[in-house]
Amino acid sequence: MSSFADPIVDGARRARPVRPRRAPVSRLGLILMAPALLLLTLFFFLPVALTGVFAFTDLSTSTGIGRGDYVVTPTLLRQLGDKGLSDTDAEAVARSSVTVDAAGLARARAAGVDDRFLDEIERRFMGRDYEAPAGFVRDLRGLRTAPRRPRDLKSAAALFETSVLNQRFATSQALAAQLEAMAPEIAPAVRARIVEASFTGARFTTENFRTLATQKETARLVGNTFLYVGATLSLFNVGLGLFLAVVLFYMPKGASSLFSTLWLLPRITPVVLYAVMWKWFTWEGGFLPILADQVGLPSFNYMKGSVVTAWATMITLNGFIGASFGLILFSGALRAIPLQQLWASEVDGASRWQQVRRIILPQMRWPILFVTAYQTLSLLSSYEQIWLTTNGGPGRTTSVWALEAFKTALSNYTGNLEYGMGAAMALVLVVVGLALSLIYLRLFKFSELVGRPKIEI
Amino acid sequence: MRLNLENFTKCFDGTPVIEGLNLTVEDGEMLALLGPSGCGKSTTLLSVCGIYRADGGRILFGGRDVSALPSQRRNVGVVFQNYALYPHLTVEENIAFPLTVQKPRPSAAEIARQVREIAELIHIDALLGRRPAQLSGGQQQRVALARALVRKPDVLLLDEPLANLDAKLRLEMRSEIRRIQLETGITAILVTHDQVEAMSMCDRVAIMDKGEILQIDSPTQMYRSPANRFVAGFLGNPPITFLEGRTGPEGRFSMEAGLTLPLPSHLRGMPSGRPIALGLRPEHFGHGGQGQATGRVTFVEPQGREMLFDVQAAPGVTLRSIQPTRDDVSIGDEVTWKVDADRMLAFDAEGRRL
Amino acid sequence: MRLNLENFTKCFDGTPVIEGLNLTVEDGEMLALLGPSGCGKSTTLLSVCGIYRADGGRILFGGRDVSALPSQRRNVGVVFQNYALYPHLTVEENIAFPLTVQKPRPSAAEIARQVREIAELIHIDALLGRRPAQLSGGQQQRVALARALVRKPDVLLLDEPLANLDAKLRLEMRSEIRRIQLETGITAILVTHDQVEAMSMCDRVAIMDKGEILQIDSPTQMYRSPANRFVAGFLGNPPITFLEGRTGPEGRFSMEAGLTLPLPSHLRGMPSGRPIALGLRPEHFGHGGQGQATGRVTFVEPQGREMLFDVQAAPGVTLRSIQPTRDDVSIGDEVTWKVDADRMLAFDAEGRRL
Amino acid sequence: MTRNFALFPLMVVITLISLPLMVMYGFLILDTVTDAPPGALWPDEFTLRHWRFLWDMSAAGNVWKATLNTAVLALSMVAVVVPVSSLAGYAIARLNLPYRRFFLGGILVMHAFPAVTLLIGVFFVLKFAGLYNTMIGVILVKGALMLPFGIWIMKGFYDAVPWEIEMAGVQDGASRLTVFRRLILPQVKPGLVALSVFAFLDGWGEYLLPRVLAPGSDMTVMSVLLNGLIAGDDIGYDFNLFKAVGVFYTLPVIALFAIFQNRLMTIFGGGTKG
Amino acid sequence: EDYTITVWSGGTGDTSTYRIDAIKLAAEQMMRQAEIRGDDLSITVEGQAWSGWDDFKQAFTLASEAENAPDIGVSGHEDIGPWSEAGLIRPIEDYVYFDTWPLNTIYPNLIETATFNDRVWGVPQDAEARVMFWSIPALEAIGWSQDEIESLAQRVESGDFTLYDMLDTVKTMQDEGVIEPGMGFGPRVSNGPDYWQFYQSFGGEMSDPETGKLVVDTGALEGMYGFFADAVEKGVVSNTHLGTEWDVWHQNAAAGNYGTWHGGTWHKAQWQNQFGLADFFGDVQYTLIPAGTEDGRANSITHPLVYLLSATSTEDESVIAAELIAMASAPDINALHAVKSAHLGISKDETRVPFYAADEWLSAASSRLAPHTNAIPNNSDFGTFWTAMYQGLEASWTGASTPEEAAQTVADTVKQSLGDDVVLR
Ligand SMILES: Nc1ncnc2c1ncn2[C@@H]1O[C@H](COP(=O)(O)OP(=O)(O)OP(=O)(O)O)[C@@H](O)[C@H]1O
Ligand SMILES: Nc1ncnc2c1ncn2[C@@H]1O[C@H](COP(=O)(O)OP(=O)(O)OP(=O)(O)O)[C@@H](O)[C@H]1O
Ligand SMILES: [Mg+2]
Ligand SMILES: [Mg+2]
Repeated sequence: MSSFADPIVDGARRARPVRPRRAPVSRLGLILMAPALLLLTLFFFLPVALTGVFAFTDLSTSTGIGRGDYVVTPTLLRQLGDKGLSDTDAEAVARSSVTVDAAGLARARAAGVDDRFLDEIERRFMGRDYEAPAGFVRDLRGLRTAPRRPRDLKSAAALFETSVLNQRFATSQALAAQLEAMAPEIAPAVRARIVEASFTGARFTTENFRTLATQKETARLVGNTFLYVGATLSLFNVGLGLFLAVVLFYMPKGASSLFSTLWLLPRITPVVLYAVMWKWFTWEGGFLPILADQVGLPSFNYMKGSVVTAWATMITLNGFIGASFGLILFSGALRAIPLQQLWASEVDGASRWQQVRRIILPQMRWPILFVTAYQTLSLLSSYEQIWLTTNGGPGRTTSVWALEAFKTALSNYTGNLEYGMGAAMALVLVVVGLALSLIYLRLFKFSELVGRPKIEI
Repeated sequence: MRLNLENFTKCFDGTPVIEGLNLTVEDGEMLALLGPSGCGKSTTLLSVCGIYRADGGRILFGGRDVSALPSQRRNVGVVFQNYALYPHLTVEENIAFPLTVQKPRPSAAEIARQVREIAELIHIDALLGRRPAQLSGGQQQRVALARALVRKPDVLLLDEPLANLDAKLRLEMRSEIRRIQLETGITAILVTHDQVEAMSMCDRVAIMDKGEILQIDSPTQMYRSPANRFVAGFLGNPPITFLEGRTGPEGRFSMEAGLTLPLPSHLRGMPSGRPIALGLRPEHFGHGGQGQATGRVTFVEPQGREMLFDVQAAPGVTLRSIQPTRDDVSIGDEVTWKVDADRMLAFDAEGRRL
Repeated sequence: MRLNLENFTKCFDGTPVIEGLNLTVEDGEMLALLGPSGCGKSTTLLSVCGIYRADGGRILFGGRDVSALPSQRRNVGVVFQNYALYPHLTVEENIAFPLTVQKPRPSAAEIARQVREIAELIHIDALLGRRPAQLSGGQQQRVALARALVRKPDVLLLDEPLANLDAKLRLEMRSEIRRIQLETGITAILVTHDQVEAMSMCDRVAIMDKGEILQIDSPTQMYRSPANRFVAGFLGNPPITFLEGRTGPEGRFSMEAGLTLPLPSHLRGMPSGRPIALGLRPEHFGHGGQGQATGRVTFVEPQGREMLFDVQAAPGVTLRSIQPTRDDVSIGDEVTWKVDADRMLAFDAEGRRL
Repeated sequence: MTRNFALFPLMVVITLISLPLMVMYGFLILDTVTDAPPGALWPDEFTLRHWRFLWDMSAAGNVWKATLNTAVLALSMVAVVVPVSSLAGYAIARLNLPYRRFFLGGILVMHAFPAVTLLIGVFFVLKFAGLYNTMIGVILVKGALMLPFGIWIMKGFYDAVPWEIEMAGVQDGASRLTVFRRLILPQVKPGLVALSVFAFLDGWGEYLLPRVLAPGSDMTVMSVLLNGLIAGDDIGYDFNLFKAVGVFYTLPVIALFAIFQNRLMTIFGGGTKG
Repeated sequence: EDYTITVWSGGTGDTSTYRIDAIKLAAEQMMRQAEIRGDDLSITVEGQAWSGWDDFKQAFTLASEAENAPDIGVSGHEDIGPWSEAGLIRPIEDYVYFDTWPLNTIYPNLIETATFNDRVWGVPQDAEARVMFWSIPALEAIGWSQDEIESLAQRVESGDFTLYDMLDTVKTMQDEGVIEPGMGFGPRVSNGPDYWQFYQSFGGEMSDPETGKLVVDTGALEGMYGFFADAVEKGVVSNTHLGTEWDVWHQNAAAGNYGTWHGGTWHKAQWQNQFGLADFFGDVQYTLIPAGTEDGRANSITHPLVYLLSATSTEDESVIAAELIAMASAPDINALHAVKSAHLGISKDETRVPFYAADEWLSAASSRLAPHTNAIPNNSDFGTFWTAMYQGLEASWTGASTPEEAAQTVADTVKQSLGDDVVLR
């Protein structure tokens, strides 16, 4: 609050034009904002940022999230072999030996292995070399003092073993050091390549976007998404919403509130229940197929049984939720039209249709634009209902971008969760969403919404 | 066209707001419906144009019963208080609207001709391309009027058409509306609660209270001889001052607080001791007359051209006087001013004029 | 306490709304800030009370610079146009609020005493238990006043306190507010755009336009001798009529349309051919004087006690006259009425009074 | 409305359009207490069998536990969203914040942008906070995702409080905090109530987040339990049982909605007037 | 000592509860042993079953990433590849001896499925065969003799009777009105290892036995996609069949509405227990999945689930968990699962458990089908291939692309993401 402590002592002597003083920052405001900022940062901004980062990685189930070790596996050696690792080097890397020596015993003692057991090992096997660890373990199991639990015995045995194969190292240096100790003959450059390739974690890449840009599936998904958003929006969120709002507008209060309650139900019904109500309505043995059967129309699972009915079902069931949004908004806008205007038009001789078309609808442009804008975003990025109903089926004919992103990243049959790819797809949505939002902010004269605080001190 | 309301009744939610009202507006006449807020003026108007259905009685246009007709078929022009212009249409389209919904729809050229004609009459032909939001209040007002007139309605209804205008514009529009009504010779009802407006614009004024019409008369007549105390109190600004007292001996009137005044001459013969109320308008105090009153000035209000004085003539009795601006009287002075007793209005205990 | 604004400047979004304004309100004085909508009245007020920060200049309370103090520490009472009562608190709690947030907080008994005291002064002691929503407009008005006064502010600011009241109540509250201001002897600024209100309630009136103060004077003085054309046009109802023309020979004034009138006597010596505007108030036409004008009556407006006449004295030149109600003149009559030339106001081309 | 137009055709049209909803919700209730023969539209038998899940935990799992979890989630949503939004909403509506425009724009954008697509990022944060597979994690995430909506709604309500009240408060010598606490908060009670109801409804119906972020059986909420009744490769589905559980699950919501319908309408209207 | 061991199990419906319950039984036994030994040991087993796979795999993966995972996971063996690479699981061979009872009795080829990078990561929990089922009444109705029906299994096995012969057969059924149109062939309704069988039927190989690299056999893919496209073309299955509800499929299968259909050995238990199939052997013939062409072979895929140890447990918990797994793999305990869910046993000894041996279906399947089964490879990249394969199947099935295009897309996709680690044929 000290920023305005320098009072302009004599305004008369100041040069014009006046430079307005900035209103001081409200410390209270920052304090009040703090909890919201904290939560939003943690669970909104940070995830957005992370999505942005992940999108440029090959993060997946097998890389794990946010970590990575250095492991040389037989598979890796084979792969490196394909890329020119010489057989001798590969063998050197794969080499593993067990030596019972003083150093090994010291290591074991330090690791807390039972002394009597070690004594017995020393007595029986001192100085012996084993080709493979399995033989050593077999020998150890023969000892009288061997631990009862396999784990204890095997970890004791491992202390006498030198090997890099299948060992997880936390850092590249640790692996490199071990490799050098074990197979000093390998050229440093080759070693470096091995270490580099042995990393199990995610790597940065732009591959995700290249894939998205080139695969044919993308076009189909984008098409589906357009169809879904466009049809739902125009037919239901705007079309039906507007229709309902206008019809209810002309109805007596009681009936109007009854129907608006009915149309609000889809919005407040938990999504799981709502999805199943539609299943009940459209599946074999459900209401519509039975009805169709009784009147002799084709009767099958409309939700999944044919592409056309699946689309129709999916759009309708989403649309019924969206319609309530339009209904509420449009109803509000309708109520904002002065009643006298309607009276005037009636007195002027307009029929209802003329009233609706020529007086009401032209004045609904703004709310229609708003609903369209707002719901485009919601529809673009929501997938819960689709997931729980058609789940993109039959086949993947009704899948949309957001659902596919979710499935790619987090939910699929093979458990092959491609976080990186999913994030890339999500990022596309984020960018599209942001771009649209910015356009809308322009469109809706955002600056008028922002009105400066009127208390300046 | 002559307009009759016969025994007209209107209820909201079962309670009658207007009951058995009778009203006739002569052909070509402009009648003001004047009354306090909530007295039922708008209700009457909206029933005439068919927005509300009458719950009883009949509404006749030139003798034809229109009570059962929907608005669309009554051929009434209405100017609403907030104009109710269609904001998305240009002025031209606004005015044309009633024509375009007619069946059969007139040709575009015909519509354009009629719109232009009325626009010229109302002096808005220069504005036809604009939208309502680009017009000033007075211009919007005119557009509303044009829209109401364009299809040559049988009856023109104006519901507080000037309420939203600022004082200066109000003054202008008053004469403008009257001019147009006179020129078109249309039967009109003007609803207002502004007495100046009612008196200045109309042939006759109907004063309404609580759903009843108390008096219908020409403005001057109404001001000079109100039928009852309500009307007297309603008209006049600054308002009339009522003095409650009794007739005394010798044609005098006396109040409990001690003030006595001569009665108006036509009442001098009244028996003494009868409770009456005298109404004294501020312009009849301090300008001459047979009576006089003395008191201390408690408040002086310069209003530019004139000044308002409150004179306490007796404990609790304040007489108000309006006079051309003068500098010789100030708060606390004691004054003795004439009272024009003959022009005082007298009412009996029930508020009836004596 | 004396209030000074020195070179006060206020900008919104970088553009100055008020620039270098100087104003002094004497101790115990009530000053009206009068001006058209948007001229900066509220802005000035809100800067005085510390809601807005001055962008230049100083604000002094009794000589002490308060420009940098936040509202909470300025000790100003404000009555807002819509009263801004706290709807969830009772009248008593509303009035007590300023006391309960004082530090140190007075005892409950002390608060109750002070609230009662102010409530009695303002005649609302019977309402203390109610909520704002249960009060009439006038009562809410009083509560707002009580709340503003309860902590004995140095300065009382009233921002259009009467704008939301109906005509009758407005009349009452005018004298009421003035009474209280006089009784408490508090320095006050009243913001209004209603000239009658300004003139009737205040010791002095400051007329403001576009962020500038044009004239400060007593109401009567201001009406009689406005400093410029804006002030002359702003005060007076019905408004003054301006006639644009030039000085002619022999101390006369003539318009292109043909009308000529004698100049006011103190201007008779002016060289001829100079463009000037004459302001003729309706009460100076038709009441006597040296000049006279002839024309046809185009409009008659009975207003009860008085009548307004529009007289077309030349093509496009309409003179307005207000006279006590008379029946002998009607539309279309030709009349010749006196013009009180000496009381006409004359302005030069820049609008300055001559 | 005036009586210049006929009502009857409208009634017919709207009833026809609403028919699917009427059927679905009608049968939703009806089917919980009846049985219908296969292939028939109309039930022929009254039964309370479908409600056995209330005491028979083998029918649909532990519904009481799930109800409790759901209630915890829903109430926590209220506890997180309402206070945080009302504080932030006030700051954003009324106080001088640096980058206030930026905040407002951000809130508006986020409000319009359901963030479920950011689930991977969210998971990552939870993983680091050690909150994966905990109810608290779900609550915080869900709460944060709802904040833009809440703040926007509350801002709308604050905007409706006349500035003059605030000015009067300051003028009366109160600090901004006092003004907020004693003068402004009481004015936005309807907003608080509406937002509370809304947060509750939202938490009550949530499916995705608990499903993904707290899969442990201790945290099973009703929506997940309900979906479990019908998902999966090899469970015979029993629509009637499902609907009974569904009705049991949804009834509180519908009741709440019925009570607060008008206020919710204002929230919708107010919250979206941007 | 108090231990709480959590077990999460995927794909686990009502008949397969012993995936978890076996651990509970083992825990009980271990506590008794401890009691006798005089140790103070108390183990609580908390189990959670997922009926689907996507939820389970998501939960297990994310929980492991968040170090919040259960001690034991029961999942398909193919998850060993990615999960071990990511370090989500520990090799169980560090905790148990595979050369002592009961683990030493487990079929070596099953152990092989639990092996990756030369280490044994899990203990197989069950085995199975995936089967082509045939409606005996329908075959009879189109005039097949008892003999023909009985010899079908041999003819399929020898490659004599191919998938296209099957299509012709069911087409005949439909044409003769024995089976409703579109119901002749009832394939699995969702993704699953089953579809790899058809890849194999057309000569496809999932991975190269020599190098362990994945093999994308475009020709086999084309053949397989073409087969389903032809089936749709012939009208014996609808183009929207994928995504049908499982329930509907089960009902149709159990009611004999399909001419042929394919599923798993365990489905028999469901049809009998939940869908009212009374006379399985009287109504249903079963064979390997027929070969598609001469290049291909009749085959069946086994998809053993394995008990896995989470890497996020403490060392002590893992020791206990591993011992529990070993104990739960004892023939008599495992047989409970096998018989109840109609999965195949994991060891020779198990088939000798009288309870198991008495089950006609299990012994028949064990002898007729099990020897011909192979498993999908453990390869951390296999999921990529699988996902692409299924998407291609969806695309060609629904007619979104031709079989050729679809196969090419798969090859491109896999090649693009795996590069040198895959062999194109
Ligand atoms: N739609 C309505 N429902 C119920 N009561 C109504 C309705 N419209 C008007 N009223 C009541 O009828 C009475 C007359 O109302 P009306 O609007 O005609 O008054 P008014 O004279 O036009 O008043 P104002 O000068 O305020 O416009 C009032 O008491 C009002 O409360
Ligand atoms: N918060 C603001 N931001 C920008 N401009 C403003 C703001 N408040 C007022 N103004 C502008 O400053 C000028 C003076 O406004 P102010 O409210 O002081 O006028 P006023 O004289 O009180 O008018 P009124 O009689 O209509 O209340 C106007 O032009 C107005 O548009
Ligand atoms: Mg009215
Ligand atoms: Mg103002």
